[in-house]
Amino acid sequence: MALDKFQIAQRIAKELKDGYYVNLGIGIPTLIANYIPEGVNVTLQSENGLLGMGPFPYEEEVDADLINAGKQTVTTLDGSSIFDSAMSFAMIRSGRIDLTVLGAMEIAQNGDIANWKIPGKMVKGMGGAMDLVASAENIIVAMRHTNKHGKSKLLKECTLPLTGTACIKRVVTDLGYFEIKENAFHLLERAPGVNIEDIQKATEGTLVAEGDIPEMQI
Amino acid sequence: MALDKFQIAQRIAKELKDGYYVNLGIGIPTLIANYIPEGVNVTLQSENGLLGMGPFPYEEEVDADLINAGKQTVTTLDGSSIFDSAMSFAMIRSGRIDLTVLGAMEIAQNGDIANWKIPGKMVKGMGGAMDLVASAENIIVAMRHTNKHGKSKLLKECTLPLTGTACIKRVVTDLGYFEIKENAFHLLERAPGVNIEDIQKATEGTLVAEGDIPEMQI
Amino acid sequence: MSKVVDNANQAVAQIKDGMTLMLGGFGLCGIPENSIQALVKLGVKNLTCISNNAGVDDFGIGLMLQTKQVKKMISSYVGENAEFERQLLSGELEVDLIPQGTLAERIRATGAGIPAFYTPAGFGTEVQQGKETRMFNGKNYILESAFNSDYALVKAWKGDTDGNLVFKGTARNFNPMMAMAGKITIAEVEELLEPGELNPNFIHVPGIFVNTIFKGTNYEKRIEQRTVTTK
Amino acid sequence: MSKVVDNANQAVAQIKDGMTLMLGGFGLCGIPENSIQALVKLGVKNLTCISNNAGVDDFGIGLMLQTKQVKKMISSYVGENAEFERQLLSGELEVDLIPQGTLAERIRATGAGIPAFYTPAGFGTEVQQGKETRMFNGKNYILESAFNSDYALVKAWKGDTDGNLVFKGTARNFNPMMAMAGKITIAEVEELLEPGELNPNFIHVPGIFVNTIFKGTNYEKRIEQRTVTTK
Repeated sequence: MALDKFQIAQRIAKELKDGYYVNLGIGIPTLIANYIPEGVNVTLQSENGLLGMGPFPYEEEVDADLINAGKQTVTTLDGSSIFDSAMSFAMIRSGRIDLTVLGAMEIAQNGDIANWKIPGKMVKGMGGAMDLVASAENIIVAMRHTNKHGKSKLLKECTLPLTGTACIKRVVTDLGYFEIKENAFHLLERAPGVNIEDIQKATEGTLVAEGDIPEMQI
Repeated sequence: MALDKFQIAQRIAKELKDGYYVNLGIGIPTLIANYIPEGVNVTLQSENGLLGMGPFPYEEEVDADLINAGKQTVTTLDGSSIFDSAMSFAMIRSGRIDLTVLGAMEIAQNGDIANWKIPGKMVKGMGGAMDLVASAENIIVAMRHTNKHGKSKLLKECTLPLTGTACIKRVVTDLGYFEIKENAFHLLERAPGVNIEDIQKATEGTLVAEGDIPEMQI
Repeated sequence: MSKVVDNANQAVAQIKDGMTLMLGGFGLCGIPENSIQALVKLGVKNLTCISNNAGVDDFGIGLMLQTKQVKKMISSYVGENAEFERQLLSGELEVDLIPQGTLAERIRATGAGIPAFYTPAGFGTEVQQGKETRMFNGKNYILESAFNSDYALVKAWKGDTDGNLVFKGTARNFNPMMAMAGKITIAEVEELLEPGELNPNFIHVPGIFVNTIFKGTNYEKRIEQRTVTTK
Repeated sequence: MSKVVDNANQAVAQIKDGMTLMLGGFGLCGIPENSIQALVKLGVKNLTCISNNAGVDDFGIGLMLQTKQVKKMISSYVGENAEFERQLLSGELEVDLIPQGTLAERIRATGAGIPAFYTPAGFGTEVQQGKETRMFNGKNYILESAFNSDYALVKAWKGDTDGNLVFKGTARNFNPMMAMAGKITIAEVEELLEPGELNPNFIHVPGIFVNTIFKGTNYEKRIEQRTVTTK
């Protein structure tokens, strides 16, 4: 059975390692914060200028001067630091973020990503996405395998305007966990009960599924 | 009579205007702080990271963590701010310093300055001088008119390695106050009792002395 | 030579039609509420506004969009504003979308006297179009340049009469770099103090960058996404 | 995943011959005294040291010059050191002199992921030699690049076990940018605190930049020019 968004977040959460500094994008990536493995301490960065982002505040703690990059009210934690936007992207560009997780509209088998603009629709802007994908060494894309019209989002080439080129190395969708290398999507794990044929059918790009592909453990 | 170094400082101090942010170099420029005109508030910047530099501390106030660019112990004042070296030169390069005063070994009539290196001698480094002269709009050079061998320091062309090019517009020496424009030293004021012939003799570069040249008021 | 004025109307009085303004804030957090209201009252037109976002329909820069004072927005994300969308689609409004980190660094460069720098963001995308690129250590970068801005309008938490500024929480965001970047910088603060009341070790923006300062009033501090934890 | 080690010897133990180190401080103010002593003890050789100054004969980086551990200094001013002069004139030591603002900005660029930028300092001088130049808005600039540094050794006033740092007075100087710029950053602090003891609004270096932190001991804080006002 295909994963729901919570399960996608759960699977990605298992990639978190103790001591990681992590930037989680809006949408499914945000959910990952709820599944941080026990004994693993991670520090969340919010690119509007907060390192060590805490949970949403209790009603009486709400502070309009303390929000995350999704404009949600948040809290600080012991050890948090606050800084300006130039400093925030300094740490992003200089590779200090150990793991970046973001959503996407399309991923190409060479690692290209498109997630900011659909021609003909109102363009809201790229926010910090272009800086993140151009700078991070370790990016996981969290997304549905197909769009709402049933078309594959894992493509030979992106059709939408790009956010970044050859930068994505891992993708977790509702159908599986993929590594991008040698111009192909290499299937590492299947969603529980999903078989390779189903995944092949939903993947427009080149799929490589060598040997026994284990089922995901969530 | 030629000015002494205190009088050079005194004359330059008269160029200070209320509200100015000022960077004073080591040597004669430092003395200017002692002659700030009454009713004129200026803020001194020290390029190691202090805006609003106060006087030397009393013995019991001495703090090794609070020095100026000359490595002298100093104090802060009400309204002082402390910052890192990148911020310090950000304010210098972006033209926030209203007046920069520094010493020189040679000045050329096109505004070139040499003040950091003598070939064959131990080179100590340029410190912040190259940043200052390349960035400041309003620079006054404070120096002796001739060197210890009696040779003019106001030249057609500098002979020493340059600190900056075409950046100096005003020079105050022990003999007079000069504006540099149209590839010449224009005499604005004579030191008290010094006549134009004396200044002409001591100036290798092109000297322009038009009309009545007043004596300096100190 | 006091930097202090009584209110926002005095502070913005010299801003003219056609000028380029930087406005601090991320979303509605840390925006110069008083200065924006004064700009609406002043009625200056054809402004180019550099700000990470464009406000919402009835708050922040959205107020200046309603009155059609903005000719061009330079932002990284402009999603929360129906009037913005209408003007954009009708061609009344120009928009220049810039990656957020590039926007921050270009503003910082402006205030630091750095005319241009290389950054990786946007390489191989349409952001790169018309720009020089170059490889350093095997990685591709785009040459990006400083802005020319006439005024910067920033909002701080505390400030002193010498112009020193301190920010609170993530209301800091773009404000410090913008304060450095304005040819003229106007700062509005919640608390206006005397020199010496702020610790010199913990000043976010040294007063040298601030030309005009005033105590703002009636801060609304609207929240876009009020998310809470229930006990 | 603790960043805390017991002392300077543990902190610098992985530094190898031939590495490039950044060392904070301006003159003898804000230098990483403990780390320098540990480097002398460790005896690593052929180091390239990026530091605004080179210490004095018997303190600061001067100690590493005495033991001939330094192959090359990258500094803006090196005037206070006779052993330095001897090694330089004898050809034992290489020196790269860089304008102070350019040095600060190149270090900042390193920590900000900016590979190169334009600055006006040194145009038309020998600093320009071998470098690209370019005119922006009628003014000439030089293209300067980021550094490659292996370790940054910085000294802060207070720090917490998450690596957040706070500086005091002008002992800040080059330390914050160097902390950002090291591939590995080692911070020594006078007071080592628990997370939460520093106000998040007033942290000079966020902990993400600091890999290793320890409480330094026996700070001498030597003064180069003790200037006082007599009552």
